[in-house]
Amino acid sequence: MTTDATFSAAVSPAEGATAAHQIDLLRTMLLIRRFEEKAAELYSAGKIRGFLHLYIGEEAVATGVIQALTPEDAIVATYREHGQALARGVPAGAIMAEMYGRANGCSRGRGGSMHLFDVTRRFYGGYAIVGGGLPVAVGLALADRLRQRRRVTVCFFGDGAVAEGEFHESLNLAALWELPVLFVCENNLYAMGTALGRHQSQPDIARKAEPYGVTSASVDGMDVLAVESAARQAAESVRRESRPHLLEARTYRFRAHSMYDPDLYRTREEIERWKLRDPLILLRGRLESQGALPAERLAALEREVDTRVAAAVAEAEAGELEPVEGMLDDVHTPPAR
Amino acid sequence: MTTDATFSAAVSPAEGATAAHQIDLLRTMLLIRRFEEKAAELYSAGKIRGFLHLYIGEEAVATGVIQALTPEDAIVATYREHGQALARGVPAGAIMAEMYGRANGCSRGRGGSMHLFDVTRRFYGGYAIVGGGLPVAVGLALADRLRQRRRVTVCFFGDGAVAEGEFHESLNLAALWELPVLFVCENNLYAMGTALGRHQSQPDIARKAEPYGVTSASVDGMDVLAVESAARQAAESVRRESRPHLLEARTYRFRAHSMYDPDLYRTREEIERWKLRDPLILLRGRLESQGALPAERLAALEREVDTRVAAAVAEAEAGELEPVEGMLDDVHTPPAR
Amino acid sequence: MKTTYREAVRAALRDALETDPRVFLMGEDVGRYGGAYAVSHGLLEEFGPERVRDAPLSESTFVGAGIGAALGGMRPVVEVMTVNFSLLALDQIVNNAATLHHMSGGQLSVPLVIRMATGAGRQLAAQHSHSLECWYAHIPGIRVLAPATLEDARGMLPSALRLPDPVVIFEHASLYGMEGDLADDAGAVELDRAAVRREGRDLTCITYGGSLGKVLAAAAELAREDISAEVLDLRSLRPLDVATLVASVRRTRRALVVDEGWKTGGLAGEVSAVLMEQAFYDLDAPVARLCTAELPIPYAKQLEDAALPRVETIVAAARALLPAR
Amino acid sequence: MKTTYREAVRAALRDALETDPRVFLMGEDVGRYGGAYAVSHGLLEEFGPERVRDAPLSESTFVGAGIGAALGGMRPVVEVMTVNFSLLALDQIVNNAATLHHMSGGQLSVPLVIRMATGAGRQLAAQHSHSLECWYAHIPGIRVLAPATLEDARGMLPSALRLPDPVVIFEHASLYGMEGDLADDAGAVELDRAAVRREGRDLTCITYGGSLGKVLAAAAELAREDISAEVLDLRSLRPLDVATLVASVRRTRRALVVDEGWKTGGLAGEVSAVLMEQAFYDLDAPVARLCTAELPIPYAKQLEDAALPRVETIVAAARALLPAR
Ligand SMILES: Cc1ncc(C[n+]2csc(CCOP(=O)(O)OP(=O)(O)O)c2C)c(N)n1
Ligand SMILES: Cc1ncc(C[n+]2csc(CCOP(=O)(O)OP(=O)(O)O)c2C)c(N)n1
Ligand SMILES: [Mg+2]
Ligand SMILES: [Mg+2]
Repeated sequence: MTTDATFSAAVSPAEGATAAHQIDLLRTMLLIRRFEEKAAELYSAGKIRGFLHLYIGEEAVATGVIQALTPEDAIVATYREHGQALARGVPAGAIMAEMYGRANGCSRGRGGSMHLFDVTRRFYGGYAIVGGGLPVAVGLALADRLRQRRRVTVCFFGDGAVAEGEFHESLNLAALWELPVLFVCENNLYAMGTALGRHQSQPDIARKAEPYGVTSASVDGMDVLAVESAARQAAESVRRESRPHLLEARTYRFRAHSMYDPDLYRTREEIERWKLRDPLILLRGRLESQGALPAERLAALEREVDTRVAAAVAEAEAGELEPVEGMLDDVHTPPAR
Repeated sequence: MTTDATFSAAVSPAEGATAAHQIDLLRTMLLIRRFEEKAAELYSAGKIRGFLHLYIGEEAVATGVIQALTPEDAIVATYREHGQALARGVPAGAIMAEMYGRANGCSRGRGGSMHLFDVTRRFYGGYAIVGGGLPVAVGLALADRLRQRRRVTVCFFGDGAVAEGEFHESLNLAALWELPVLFVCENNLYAMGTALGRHQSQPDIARKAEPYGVTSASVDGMDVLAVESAARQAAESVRRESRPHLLEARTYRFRAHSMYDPDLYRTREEIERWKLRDPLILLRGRLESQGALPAERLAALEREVDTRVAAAVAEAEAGELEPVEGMLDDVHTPPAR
Repeated sequence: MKTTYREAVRAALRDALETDPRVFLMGEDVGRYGGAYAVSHGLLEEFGPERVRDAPLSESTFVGAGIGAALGGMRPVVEVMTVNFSLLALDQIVNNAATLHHMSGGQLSVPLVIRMATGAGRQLAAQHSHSLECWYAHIPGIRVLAPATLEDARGMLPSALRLPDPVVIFEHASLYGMEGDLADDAGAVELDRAAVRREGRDLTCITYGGSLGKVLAAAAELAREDISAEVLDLRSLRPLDVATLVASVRRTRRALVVDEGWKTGGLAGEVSAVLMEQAFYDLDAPVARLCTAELPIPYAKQLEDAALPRVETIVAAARALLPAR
Repeated sequence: MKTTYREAVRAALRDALETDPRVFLMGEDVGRYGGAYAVSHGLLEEFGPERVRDAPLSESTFVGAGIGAALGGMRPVVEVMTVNFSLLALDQIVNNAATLHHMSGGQLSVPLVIRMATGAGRQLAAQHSHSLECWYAHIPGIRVLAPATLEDARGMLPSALRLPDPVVIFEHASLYGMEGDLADDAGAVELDRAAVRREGRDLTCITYGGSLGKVLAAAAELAREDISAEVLDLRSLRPLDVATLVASVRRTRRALVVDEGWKTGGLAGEVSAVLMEQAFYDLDAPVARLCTAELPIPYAKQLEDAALPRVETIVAAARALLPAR
């Protein structure tokens, strides 16, 4: 499998997305980028612990896909889910506080970086067993089918998850039962240190949908407008036909797999080549060429995002610790409820 | 999915199989048929217990496929494996004794009908967890690859097993690592009471190989000559290229899933329609039309087979019971070995 | 009315489907086939394919789909045909069903009921004869039930469906044919307490599920020798009703735990350890365990019989617990 | 020589690859990445991709392939990255690896070694912090080992590779960085006996794996209070070396079992039950268990710390076992 960074987007970019909309997308991607840069810093400072998987380089995927969702739609993600959470509107402060393990975290400090939840936004969380989220997404869609709700459940997972049996079982079940699941494979070409070509006998992921009679498409995951339009088409058909769809977004992670990863399995050159297609740079370039992003506008955007990240950190720092006495409270649902 | 009993064999029947060879095939299929008819009788008589899954109607699959194997090749089968065991040459007496739970059984009474083993014939057994045999077959082939032995491992499984994650994982791994596994799907159109179309979103099983870059073919599983020639071609390429292949044999079970099954999920008509394509009748018809099977020859064959089945029963009846004291001996391999 | 364990479970399923639109059944062959043990026979015809769903052979995914459907507001009843196949679904049960309420800081709940047949004794050999209740009983976040009577077969399911969290119900395959009388208005039962199935003075025999019948038969035999055995049915395997266990043993001062699971690391050991902690000074003899011999269950009848607890071996173990007389 | 637990395991792997052509490694990221815990770092470069095989994320299948390769005459060493992911491979381990020798009437043997990291304590939250050694210890047909020292990290693997049957080795993730001295000629160790890691008179503290260090630290602290604690390292979790346990407790007459697993249905209960059966009349106090609190392991440090056994809680539990003075 070549890791050449140029793709022909299988789905053409959204025609004439307004400058305002493109700036919204840039704001979201910038927020994810700065939020995670800060998180990495805080991890080194020992404020954040456990596993931390950064999404840097892949921001266009979550940002573009989630454009296609309504508040009624549901999201199931992985342990690499800060981007999905932020793009869905989970407050940055609640996410940062969660990574601090504080009571004001979005999972009350129980979950940490890998297990962000926000039920009010139908953000059904980060799943840290690879492939483990797919059946849950199928079930959420089954509930919608049984209740005749025209909702879409989006399920994010990586290329590595495609090797798990649950990928196969979930595509078959979703297709067999005509369930509205949008499966989004974030193909960043590596499962930890294992390159796509060393874990898939046939590396074209979009083709994996064929034997189930599931439609699929591939999209340039570095081009947020391409991702958005592919996701809109996909979500539209999933909602209309109550059938699953597999969308492969070809992307790349600029950082190591996790903070523990020495990143010895790929070359600097490969990483640098991909950074030329940094989704933020691509979108910024497009806006600038349209004359839609004057320097001061961009600077303002940067300031705005920095302020939000700083506020998120402040919120996390100010958060209380959950009392040890209440430790056993959340094992079972209180009868009250 | 239509259960229409006519197929165009994807692979054409072996040209000019000699009459002698065809009679050998008929002998094997007849042995399987009579052996199982007797087993069913003995089950009702309480001589055989536990689960008993009959292969009646599917004899052409095991009989044809195993023609393609050398004594060095390996076989992994399911709980419906009397046919494979007999076709491989496991003594009928040892199989019947196993079903009686006797010490002279091929698994010394530990396994019963679902767990026949004969290591001298590289018959690696019946696996009763659906899909559970596939990874084992992949591993046997991996050992052959690592030892540079040009052997084939044949793995039999049903259409229902195709829904299990291990089917997906095993095809990917065998293809990725270039392992000589011949995957044989015995598509009898039902997984217990669940018709193919109600467990597969897309019922063409041969197509399931595509996303792994694995070659595949479908064959009329009621035509033993077609199965043999398809299996010979498949085994040949697996051996030559050290790559897996998926062969779908379209067949049908004439009996219930197991002796417990009231068989309420399919119509008499459907069963009768399939019985018109009984693999024994088809082959007998072909031989007779060639004038190669005079009535007395057939009668002699029937007598020969009946004698072998009777001898098998006698052997089982004469078998000792394993002493209860030795019960714990076979939990671990004795250090001696 | 006269009924069977199988019909009692079916009545509970039908009742749940009738009274709660959020309830649906899902599992291999629960529909057309009528259930591997005929438990759901007729329910597809009565409630249709949307609410009685035949699943492909994909244990991990249809159990996980049950979790997702529960998150989505439904009350799924998932049948995993047998505990033997549930090994393929353990990741979903242990890592998702049992953890989501906690990991989400209390935002999510998973009101999922998983039923499965368990146990040995029918010459099904090593892969089809597991009793892994103890594994499930080890996991915080799920409840584990083992109905051993018609009342519990009928009543534990509706009670489980009222709980907001995952419940795993183990039905011993040898019980489905058990006949008996059941009150016409039988319904939900309480789930927290172990039940004294027979009162006694000389020792307490603690068991559950498929072994209860054997233990009661043994108690009857012991009575003929003037040994008065109390028989306790755990009913709930997680949490254990320790108070009832301890109260009984405090009276009888002797205990025998009978469990079809393997001894090492099994549920009988847990019961023994709990009595060690809470009734040590009341014991006149060490708590004894009678479990299945530690080997893969063999097919041959005499070998399987020898491996499993039997009435005779229970009687012998009980006698051995008592002072020689 | 000075070394670490990680390097000791690596040395054992390298040695096995060098001395036995039938040995090969297989698992996720054991090659290019160098192992999730860097255990197999450098081995791909040294032995090549045929013998150090990076597997796709397909736990059930690469573990099953290990079983098949063992049947085919190889000596596979399969790394399942962590016990958390091994749930996906349990069917292959329990229904195939553990049963094939028996089910085949002794014809087949499965000389397979499966290594996996286990344990909590690094703020990895509920799905990445399991300690399910007790589940494996429940299964007849497999051996279960827990190296807690450099000698055992170096020696248990070669010894396991000499066995003709499946062996599961649990390496507590917190031990990989442990430093110490190891004899240059360190190699295979015997596997059957528990080890007395510290001698004592007043009570026996029984533990294994990642908890050994905490228990030794607690014993040192207890010594300052003139409490003499013997520390026993189980080493083999299946089978248990009951004789050594009983001999120690007969002397000290008191026992505390420390286990990072959850208490209910865990290994500590098994140890307590065995002592109940074989040392009841020698006990001056009930055997106590100190285990992990019964909840999915939380991420927040103070919550995780509170959930796990700690030196202070071990010391307190030991004190509570002794007569007030
Ligand atoms: C079942 C399982 N096996 C192994 C792991 C360890 N692990 C965590 S992430 C990962 C790689 C996953 O790769 P991919 O699915 O491509 O997602 P990415 O990290 O690239 O976003 C692995 C092997 C796990 N969490 N779950
Ligand atoms: C993992 C698993 N789930 C369920 C079962 C129960 N079961 C035994 S055979 C069978 C149907 C299998 O159908 P198929 O693979 O088509 O094989 P066939 O019986 O038709 O030959 C089922 C569901 C099992 N043995 N293993
Ligand atoms: Mg990836
Ligand atoms: Mg079938």
